[in-house]
Amino acid sequence: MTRKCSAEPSHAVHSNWRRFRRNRMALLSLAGFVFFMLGAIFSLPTSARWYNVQATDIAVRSQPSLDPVVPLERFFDTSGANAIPSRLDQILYRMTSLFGHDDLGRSLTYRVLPGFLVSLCIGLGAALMATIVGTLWGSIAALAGGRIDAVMMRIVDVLFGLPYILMVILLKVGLTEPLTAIFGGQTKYADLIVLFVAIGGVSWLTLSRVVRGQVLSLREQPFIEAARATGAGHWHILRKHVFPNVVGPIAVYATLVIPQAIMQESFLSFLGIGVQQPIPSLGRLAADGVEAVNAFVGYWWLIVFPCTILVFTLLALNFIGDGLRDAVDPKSNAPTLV
Amino acid sequence: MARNVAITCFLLLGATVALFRLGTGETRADFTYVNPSGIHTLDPARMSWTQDLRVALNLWEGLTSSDPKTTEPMAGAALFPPDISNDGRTYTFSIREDSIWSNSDPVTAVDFIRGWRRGMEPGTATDYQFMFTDHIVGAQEYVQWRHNGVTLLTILSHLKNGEDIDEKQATDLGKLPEFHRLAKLWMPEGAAGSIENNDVPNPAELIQKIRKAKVDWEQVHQSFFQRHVEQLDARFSEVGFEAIDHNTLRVTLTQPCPYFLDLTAFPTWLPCHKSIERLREQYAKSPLTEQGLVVFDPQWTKPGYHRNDYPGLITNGAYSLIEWKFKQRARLRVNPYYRAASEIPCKTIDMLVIDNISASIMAYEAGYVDFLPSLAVPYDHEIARLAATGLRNDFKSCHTLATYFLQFNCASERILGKPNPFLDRRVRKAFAMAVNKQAIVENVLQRGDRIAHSFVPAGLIKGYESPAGLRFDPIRARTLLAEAGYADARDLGVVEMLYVPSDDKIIQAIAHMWEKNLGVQVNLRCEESKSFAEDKANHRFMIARANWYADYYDPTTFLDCLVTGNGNNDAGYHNLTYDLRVAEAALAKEQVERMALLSQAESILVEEDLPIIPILHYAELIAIKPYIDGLQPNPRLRFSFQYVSVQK
Amino acid sequence: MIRFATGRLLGGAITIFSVYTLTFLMVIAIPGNPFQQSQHSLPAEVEQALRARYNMDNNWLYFWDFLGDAVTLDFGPSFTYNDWTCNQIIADALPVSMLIGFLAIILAVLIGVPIGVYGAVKRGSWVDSASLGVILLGISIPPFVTGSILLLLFGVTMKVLPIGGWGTVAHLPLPALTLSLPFAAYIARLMRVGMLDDLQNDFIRTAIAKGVSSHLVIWKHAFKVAFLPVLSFLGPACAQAMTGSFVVEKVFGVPGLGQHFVNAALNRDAGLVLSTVLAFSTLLVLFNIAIDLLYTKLDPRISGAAG
Amino acid sequence: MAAQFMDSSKPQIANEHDLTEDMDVSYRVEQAPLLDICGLTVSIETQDGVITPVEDVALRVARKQTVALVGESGCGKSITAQSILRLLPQPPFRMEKGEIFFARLKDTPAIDLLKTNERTLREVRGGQIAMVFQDPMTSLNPVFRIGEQIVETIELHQGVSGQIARAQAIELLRRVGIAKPEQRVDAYPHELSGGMRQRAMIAMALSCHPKLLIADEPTTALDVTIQRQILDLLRSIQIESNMSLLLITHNLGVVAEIADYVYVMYAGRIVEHGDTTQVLANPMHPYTQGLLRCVPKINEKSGRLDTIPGTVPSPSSFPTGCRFHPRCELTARLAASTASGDGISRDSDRDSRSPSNLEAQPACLRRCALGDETSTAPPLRKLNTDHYVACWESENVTPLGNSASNAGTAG
Repeated sequence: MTRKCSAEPSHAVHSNWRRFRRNRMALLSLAGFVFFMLGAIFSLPTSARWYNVQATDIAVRSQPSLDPVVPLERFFDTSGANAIPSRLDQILYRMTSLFGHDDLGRSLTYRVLPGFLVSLCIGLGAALMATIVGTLWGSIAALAGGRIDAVMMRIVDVLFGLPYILMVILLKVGLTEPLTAIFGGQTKYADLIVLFVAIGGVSWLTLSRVVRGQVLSLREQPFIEAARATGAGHWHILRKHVFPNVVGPIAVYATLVIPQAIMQESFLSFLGIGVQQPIPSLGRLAADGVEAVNAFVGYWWLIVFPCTILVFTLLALNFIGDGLRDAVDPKSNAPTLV
Repeated sequence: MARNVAITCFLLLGATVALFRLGTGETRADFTYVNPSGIHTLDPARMSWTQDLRVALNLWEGLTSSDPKTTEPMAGAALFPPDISNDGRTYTFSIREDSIWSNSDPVTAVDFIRGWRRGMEPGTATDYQFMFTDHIVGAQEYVQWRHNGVTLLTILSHLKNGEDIDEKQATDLGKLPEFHRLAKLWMPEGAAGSIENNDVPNPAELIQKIRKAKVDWEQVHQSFFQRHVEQLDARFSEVGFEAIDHNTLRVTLTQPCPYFLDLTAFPTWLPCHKSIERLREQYAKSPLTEQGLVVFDPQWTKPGYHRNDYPGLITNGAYSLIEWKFKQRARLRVNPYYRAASEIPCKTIDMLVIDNISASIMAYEAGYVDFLPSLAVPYDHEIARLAATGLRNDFKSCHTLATYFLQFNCASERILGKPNPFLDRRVRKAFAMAVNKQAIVENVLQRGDRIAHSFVPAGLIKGYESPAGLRFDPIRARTLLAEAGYADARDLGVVEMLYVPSDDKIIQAIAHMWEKNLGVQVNLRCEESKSFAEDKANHRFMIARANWYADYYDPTTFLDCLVTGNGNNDAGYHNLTYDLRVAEAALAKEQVERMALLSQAESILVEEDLPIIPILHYAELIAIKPYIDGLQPNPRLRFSFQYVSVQK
Repeated sequence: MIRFATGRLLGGAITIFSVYTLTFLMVIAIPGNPFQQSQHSLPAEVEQALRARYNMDNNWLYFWDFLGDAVTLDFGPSFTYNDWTCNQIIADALPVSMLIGFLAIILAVLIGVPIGVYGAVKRGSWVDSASLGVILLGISIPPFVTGSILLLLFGVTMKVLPIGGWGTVAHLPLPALTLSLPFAAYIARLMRVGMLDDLQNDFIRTAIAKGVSSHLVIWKHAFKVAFLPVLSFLGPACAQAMTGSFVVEKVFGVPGLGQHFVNAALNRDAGLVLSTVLAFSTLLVLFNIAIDLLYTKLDPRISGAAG
Repeated sequence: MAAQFMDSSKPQIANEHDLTEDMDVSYRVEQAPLLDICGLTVSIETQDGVITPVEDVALRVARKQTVALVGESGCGKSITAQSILRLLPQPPFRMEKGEIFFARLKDTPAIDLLKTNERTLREVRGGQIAMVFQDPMTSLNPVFRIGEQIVETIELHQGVSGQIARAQAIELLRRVGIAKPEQRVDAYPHELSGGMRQRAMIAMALSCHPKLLIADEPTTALDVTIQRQILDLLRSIQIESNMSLLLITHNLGVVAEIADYVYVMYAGRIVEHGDTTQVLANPMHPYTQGLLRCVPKINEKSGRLDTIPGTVPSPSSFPTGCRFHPRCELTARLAASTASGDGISRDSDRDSRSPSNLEAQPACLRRCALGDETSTAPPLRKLNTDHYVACWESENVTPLGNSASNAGTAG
């Protein structure tokens, strides 16, 4: 078991990327994902205006169509500067009825697109929080060792056993009000933060175990001993030897936390304690769509578009995460004997 | 290894499935319906959910019962109509000879009084205590006396020695006249302050006194407990219930009540079989009874419960309960001693619990269920459309005696750190007039609800003329807002609306209307129902959603909610004229005059002050298979299964 | 072995107690009145009487009383469902959840293990891509979507399986399948990674050089090592699956513990919340210990270390 | 000591092997060696293209003979050994060319192990050719008992099972010198020491009386003291059970001690082979000479141990011509003597040896680096009956003297 003492980052990144590139599904997922994200980001100025424009008089649950159902002037502030919509706006306008309209006559296109971004934000926020907390907790436990390690891991055990719903409600109750005040009385933004704190607050548990395991096994590696033998300080070893070697697995795991967090959000939405209306999220839209599943009439577009995009987002993120893991872990690329 | 795992898995799979033979021998009941979310309690004194009431009214029979079509009062366990004295204050009921419990005991006047007394006991903790205290002579006094006694005993039972007392206990003690009387015995100067003058003693001072006093608190508790218990029966006899003989029951009201016979059909007024006494906790045996509570083992509602030779639940209605599995199923079977038992077509009834209404509709469509009393699903407008266009005759819509409304916080001076703009009635009015209820009902919900311009559902209560209310008028609304000093609606700041997840569609539509029509910034705050209830009750909201279902057939069931000091007045609304009108109506001799006064009162609500914005009166959708006869959609969604027949 | 088990039990007891304490703190910290019923706000006297009745007038008294009773397996009454004790509710619902959960775990093993193994063995081929796709789909579709689709398909369209109600064998497959998919996906993932790791090992070469058929090499030599991570995942997975899933129970109307727990949390039913949490954490601890014991049986390297 | 092993008691089997020689089938049936590898070329597909770590290897093992395959780490020894039983995963490995004949049964034509079907191959594996691997720590399955792993082989190839197989396993363990085999048979690998594990591996390999035992660096991972015991064990077992032994090693001391015949491999090619005595006594390839020089000599007091400069090139960048030439002392010496001394560096700087540059170099050097018209790599040339060498300049090689005896005493 020999391992390079000093990693050459540029080379490592390069070869990782090359390995990742060979994973066709991951590459395809990444391409699709980036494409969709760019679409969502570019349409954000439009969807930010339209996601809550209701047309309860004309477009309630109207089917997807290529021709917009809602007249142009509904969507544009015809007074003032935007009197004549730009060409881009016209194109975007033509997409309004592409995915149909929801039960308040809102364009599903412009709810799904920002919903995708909102879900992604929750995923990223939760993953970020989980990564920071989990990494710190896991590595501190592993490095401290002994009784401190035992106590810290017991705490993780205990938190695993705690009722998740209660934690979410508690966080909502505790944080919504102060955060709402910070966001100028807008609960919807406060709610997003509460959500990713709540979801991240659960996800870091697994991550801390992963990190602890990694650090523990690293600590036993000969090159760490070698570094210690050369008289390197604790912090030096941590920074120069431990951290560069755990950052790969942690990054990969963090990627996989994102889809999990999005999934968690959809579960909370199903429970009715997800994101705050009228902010859309994929989970919320999918849960709403699924609730409309019935034996009488198929509002298929309410289910199909959000659910498909949700499933594809999660699938793509999982593929990317798996691809990254295969790329980062050279072992998984070695040939098998059978 | 792999084979072992696979074999183990298959063996376990087979074994579990083989062991799972529950209910394979079950036969389907004659009639099956779904009670979404199950029964909370079958104790008639405690229940308040529609689905609980529905089961109770099929298991028990009150002095009167509801007509299956109109839900008007009709004969129940007593002959109808009872003897009513000229002043309308004394009702004398004659219980029918053929009114018999499911164990063949005759139903007696005492059984009814037992049930009512339970309902007034603090240990039972009935939501509907007001049905006794508001109407029955002596009830209010008895309940107050009991409550004070129990409070004192509770504190004393915790107070093993004087040092333990805390501030809350001291405050509570200071409010009890019983305590002051007691205190005189060991404190010559009394407990300071005088209760008669509403002068509650300073708790800190009281704590000092109690700590100083050389008193054996156990002794005090014992002696007070003795005295209180000895007085129980004597005190209760002052309440206006009287069993004249075996079959005759006289009830004395404080004032005439035109809807009293409707009340007596309500579960709170149901009788209680004497076997419950076997489950009564003995005095001084448990911590609860030490506190002076009269408590029964809450399991008495179970059919198979036999502690202390309890025979299991005995009821006097058309059906008796033979099986009840928590959140799964309840099975009812005809009570063989019920007077028309042999004529009841459906001998067994199954109540299934399917929490997910969508799944219950699928079950109905697949033919597993005959009747769904609620179709509240996100796509219910589709069902309403099928019903309205006659494509599906088995889906029925009924207008209910219920109102969905928004309420403003009229109580707090400041809210969310800002002065409360809704203290100004013009602001409230502006908000009310900016809501296009028609768009909500016809475009958003599309399920056939009625637009509400008044709090009391118009036209459903005989003799009551609802005020016209305000119409949608965004221009006038802006003017009103300007009059109130908010020419620019943004001066109002962010307006927050508190609601629960189930009605986010309607709330979003309203928020959108306000933003569009008034130009205000609306923030939506959704909370799950318990947090919501807590915030609402503590006035931590600006605007909150609310709904109200009528408890009985009279406008007061709605209008009382907004009387100053009423426990259900979450808006914190206070208007003396309104209170006065309602009070005058209560004293009115003539029904016409009474209704007119109530109507005047309501017009203050919905035309001038607008503490609430009525939005709609629910249309409840139900599904009854075409082969089912005898189930009538009715405004109170009460269904008597004894009239149901299956015509397959 | 016995010392090991007692040590773990003791540690488990500490965990359970901590979970209980923290849950209790949450329960009293969250606003909301468990006694309030439908539309009427609760009169103060009634609430006081109820608090007295449920022994809730002093939080810490309640804390110790509940714990004391819970040790003797008496969880007291439910606050929301007045006629029921938590014991009855758990006794009714836990077997249902355990049945579904157990079936789901078995299904998950039966689905996940072959997918993972074949994915690893046929790495790089379409079999691998397909199995990876299945794995990732399993963790990418929210259970409420899967459940609804299955219900619509088998219950409404094909009418082969019943909807609603509970009590026959026909009620089992859909919820068990829905519940099993995420677990199956996870197991397949673990299995695939484990097998990939394992098939690179020297002892596999030894086995092949001995003339062992590739079938046996995979299913005997590689499998036994690669299955160990799956085994340790099965501990918490069993506890999680067998204490019920809210979504699956809600979608299929299964009267299991998961729903009661979520409803209890939403209803602020302290008694029921605490008893379900205790049931859950006890199961979790017990399953983990059981799996650890099994682990030492299957992995001789561990048993050597544990003594 | 070496002399003892290399005395005339060992059967002299014709080992002459000319690549161009066309052998008829009857010869093969009657006199064919047990194992005959012809022109084996193995390649690997990597991300950067196809590399060929083993090229055109020919190797023979006669019945009851001990053959050693020597070379530095990374020479392709293990790949060659594993190709015999087709243990290399395909992909990424590819058997490009060649045959591996194995005289499985008496009086029937030898089968080509590279083309035979799975079923026959499985019978050969463990049954007729057994293998002992380098690292006993990882080569035994950690979750099965030693006994189970031996019994499995016995059951697979001998058709006996249960108690009989177990008794045989215990007997085998005893035979390989494990004390208390009745108890050890139920031990897990991690409960045994490294030497014990290797003994168990050998016991497993012996369990079906194989005709050929391939030992792939069986002592590398072990303590020096244990190495000795294992070698002695292998030697005695080979003699006792009349089997052939193909020993892969980098240790010439071991070779001298144990092998009848030796193949020297460098960078995927056989560079020299012959009777052990001859090769060690008179190594004719500069690489072999280099290797021999590296063997520590106990009776010499000189401080520094000789090394071969440079390292084995990676298969992705094998030099053209003779693959050893960048490290070759001979090449350097020749270059120095023919050229004006400076101008040609001895290091492996490839630029200076690129064909364009080499045009200016002396002919001998060009041949080392580029080969001649027929092939780039030097072919194996027969020096005498039992000695072949692959070096363009073999005529210029100076004999090393009596290194062989030194090597022999060193092991």
